[in-house]
Amino acid sequence: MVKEIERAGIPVVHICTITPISLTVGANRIVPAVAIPYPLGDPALSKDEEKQQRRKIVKTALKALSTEVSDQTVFDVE
Amino acid sequence: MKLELGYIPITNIEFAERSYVEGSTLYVSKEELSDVLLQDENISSVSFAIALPGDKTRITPVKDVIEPRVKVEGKGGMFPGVLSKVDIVGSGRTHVLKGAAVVTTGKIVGFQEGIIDMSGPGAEYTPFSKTCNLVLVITPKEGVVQHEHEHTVRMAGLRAAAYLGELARELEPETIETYEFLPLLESIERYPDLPRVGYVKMLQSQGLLHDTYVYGVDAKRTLPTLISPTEVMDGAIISGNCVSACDKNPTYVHQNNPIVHDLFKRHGKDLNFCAMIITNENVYLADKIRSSDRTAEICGYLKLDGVIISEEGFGNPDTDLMMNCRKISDKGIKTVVITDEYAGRDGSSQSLADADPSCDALVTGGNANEVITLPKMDKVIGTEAYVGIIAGGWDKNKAEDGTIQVELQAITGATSEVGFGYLSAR
Amino acid sequence: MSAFRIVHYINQFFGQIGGEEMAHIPPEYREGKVGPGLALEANFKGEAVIVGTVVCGDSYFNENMEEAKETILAMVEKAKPDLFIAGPAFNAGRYGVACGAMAAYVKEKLNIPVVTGMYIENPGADMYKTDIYIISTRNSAAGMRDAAKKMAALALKMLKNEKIGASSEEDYIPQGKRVNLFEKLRGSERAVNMLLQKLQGKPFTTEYPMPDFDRVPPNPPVADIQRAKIALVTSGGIVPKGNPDHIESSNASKYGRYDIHGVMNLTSDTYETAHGGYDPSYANADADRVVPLDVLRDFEMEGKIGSIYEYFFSTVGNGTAVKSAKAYAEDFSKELIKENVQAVILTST
Amino acid sequence: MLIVSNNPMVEAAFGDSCVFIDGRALDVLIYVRDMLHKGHKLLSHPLAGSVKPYESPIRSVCVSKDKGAYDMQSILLMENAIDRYKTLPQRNFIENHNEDFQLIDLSLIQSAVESRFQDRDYLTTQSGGAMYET
Repeated sequence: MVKEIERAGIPVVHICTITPISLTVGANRIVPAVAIPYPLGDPALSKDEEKQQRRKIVKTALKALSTEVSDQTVFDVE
Repeated sequence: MKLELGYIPITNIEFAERSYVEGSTLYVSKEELSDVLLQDENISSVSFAIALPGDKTRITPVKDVIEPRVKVEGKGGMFPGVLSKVDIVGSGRTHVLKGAAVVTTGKIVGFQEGIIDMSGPGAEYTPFSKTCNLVLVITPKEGVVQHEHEHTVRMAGLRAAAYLGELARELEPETIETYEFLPLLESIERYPDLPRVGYVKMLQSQGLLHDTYVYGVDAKRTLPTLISPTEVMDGAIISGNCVSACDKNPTYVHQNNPIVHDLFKRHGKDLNFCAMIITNENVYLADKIRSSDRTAEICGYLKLDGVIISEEGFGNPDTDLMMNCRKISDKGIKTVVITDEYAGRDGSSQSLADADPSCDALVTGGNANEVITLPKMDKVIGTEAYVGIIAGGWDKNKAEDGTIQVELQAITGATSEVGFGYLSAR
Repeated sequence: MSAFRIVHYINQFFGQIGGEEMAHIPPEYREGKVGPGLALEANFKGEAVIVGTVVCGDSYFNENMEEAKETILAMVEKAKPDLFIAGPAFNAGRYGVACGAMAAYVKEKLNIPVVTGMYIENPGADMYKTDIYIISTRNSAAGMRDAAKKMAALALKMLKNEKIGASSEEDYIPQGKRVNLFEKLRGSERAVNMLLQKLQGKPFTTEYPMPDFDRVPPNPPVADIQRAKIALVTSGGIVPKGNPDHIESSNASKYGRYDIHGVMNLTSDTYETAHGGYDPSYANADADRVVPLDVLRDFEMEGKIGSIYEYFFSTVGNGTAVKSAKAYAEDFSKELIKENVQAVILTST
Repeated sequence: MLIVSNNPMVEAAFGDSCVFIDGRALDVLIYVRDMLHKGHKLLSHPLAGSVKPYESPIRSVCVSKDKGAYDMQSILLMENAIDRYKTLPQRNFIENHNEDFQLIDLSLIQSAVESRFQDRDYLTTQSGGAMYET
């Protein structure tokens, strides 16, 4: 899917748990997520902490969308 | 380094009262050879058999295949650091009983190891259906554990090959081939306009039944290094690798490395074969990174233009192969790799466990999962008891009429990753 | 032994009826060989004969595919052939699709061997290469002689139940299955030759192409993210509670498009996952864990982004064919472009 | 270092440093993959040895004890290994050779452990996990 969105001319960031798969499917801007059943969450954390973590990931995704890349790039969440 | 290989062609082996070569027949005294082998305290008994091309004979489970050679001039002796004292080999003259081979067989673990059919459809897949084979069946003493057992069988094969090779010492070779491997600067001076080509040879080095030895040193404890291809012709590299019969390199294949020979054929004409680098394939990931880094550094340091990389074994060495290919390519060096494939029985699975876009020139030894039916043989040397469970065989594979179905990976040398065979796939 | 019976399929042009102006003609059956059938039959050397030829217009076939396939199948079946040949179609797209579709259909329904031929870039090649043997031909009818020779040779092998070699031996388009063969040179020599070609900058052919590394170059970044309209897409299967579109838990046959106008947060009362590939309890408890709408709404209010597109798109990545996923994305991307969406956040599990 | 394994010999040799999985080889790989997602780092290749995935029921993998940054290379290797397990032909294992498979697997993992500790005077495995804690 990610390649087709990119091909349509829209910059796309892929937030996913298995970044190698993302690399294989051809995403250019990749942000690693937390884990398979909850890519943007963590039930081990409190609700507030969990949302803070999600903010960080989405913030990284927005940063990725605003960054010029020439090749496949993984943006690590700070 | 300059090495002359003097070939004495052998087209027949017979048992006799004493061991000698006459014409192209190798006569072997079982008693004399037994005495040599029984020096090893771990051996309870040893028996011998002869398997010649065209015989309706199957040898299984095969551990190693070794070519009888002897060092007649120059430093060192055959299998330095193992049978002979540690000394640099690869110069002078070596005599070869061309066409003869020592094959070792014996159960070490209850699986693995290969098949050599001397005739029939299986014979097309193994290079050792074309050699005159003296087969050693080694029975260890009770209580000899697997590590010692592997060592015992490995040493017995080398001793037998050295013993037979010794018979060629005083013989006049029918043909002599000369291989000269110059110091790098001289080589470049002599062939300033030819592309500098290197060969990166990966050695299996992972543990019991997965090891290779260089001058006697376990390859997993080494960093990549330069070696003269003539040293390898003199037995500097030996195989302790019993797993994955189709794509492991028996000692015979190290001695006769086809990439070395085919590079020498074009040397001085189309290319300048000026470096051979050996590296390992370890289990530990940091080792893989370290070894591939070092290999690429050496290639870059030598300013090579092109490199051929050969793999050994299945699965995780694909990762070493891709790391080597990528890192060497990143130095601006053109690469070609040789591997084999595990694409499933119908050929539709992914062939390799790893991949890299830099790997755009690949030679394959074929799909090792392809199934072949082997006919019943009149004579079996060793035992077929393990055929159902060695790599690529599977349970209930033996039909009423005695035919067996196996994957090609059960056949010794079927999908050689140094390009010793003609098999390929598309 | 009597000769094998073959039925041959060709289009209006090779059937000598006419060019594009006659592409609308429905299928017709003629006894014996027509046009390229002569070249094929010459190569059979009496071992096989073309008993009949179906001629059909390319437009007709492609515009009435289901009907055309049935009609032609009936014609073929009546002739009781041992083998069916279509084309060669060279680089003619609609003809290639017709040859591939018809050959695959005859193989499936009549269970007889089939052969066709086309240029590697003919769209029919990509569509049918895994189902049938397609001889690789040149891109124009100038390659007829060579194509006929190879197609006839492969046809005879199949008729005689001989082993079919690897693609490089028979010259068919690789079927995505690895087939072993014996080469004339040993592997090491092939490697040395390949390296020399590479060193001299000459063409060489790898024996195993690496898996598809097809890449789309990255688009330029969003110039001003604070004003950008951003869309959310997920393959994590998030759907409104009750899964109104009945998106399957795996191998999804559709995607969902859901209105999030005014929705601030995906709660357990309103959203759930349809995905069957992972433990759904965490996503069901809070679907923001898969589609981060809550924080994106916060960012919208804080002025960190412009706005959120009022629909999000959802499908299930689990076991869904690449082709389908591709088609869904192509489909909704049109809408996103039209609605002036400037960036997409795609989430996967 | 932790060794995730379904091999009783590895468990016996490495004691507390071994996370024993009572299951198939594939279960070991999946367990390790989940650990990698939590930030553990893969230390040994998941396809160690030339014994094919469908030949041996035994598998051991070394991972870091500590969790750190998400390591992409680790996960790529693991996903490829799992793919190999799933796509290559399956067959029944022969029970009475289990000990041989266990021995080979132990030897492979020892070679990884020795690499990890090659700067120490470490040659043979001992039970008790203290010295493997890193």
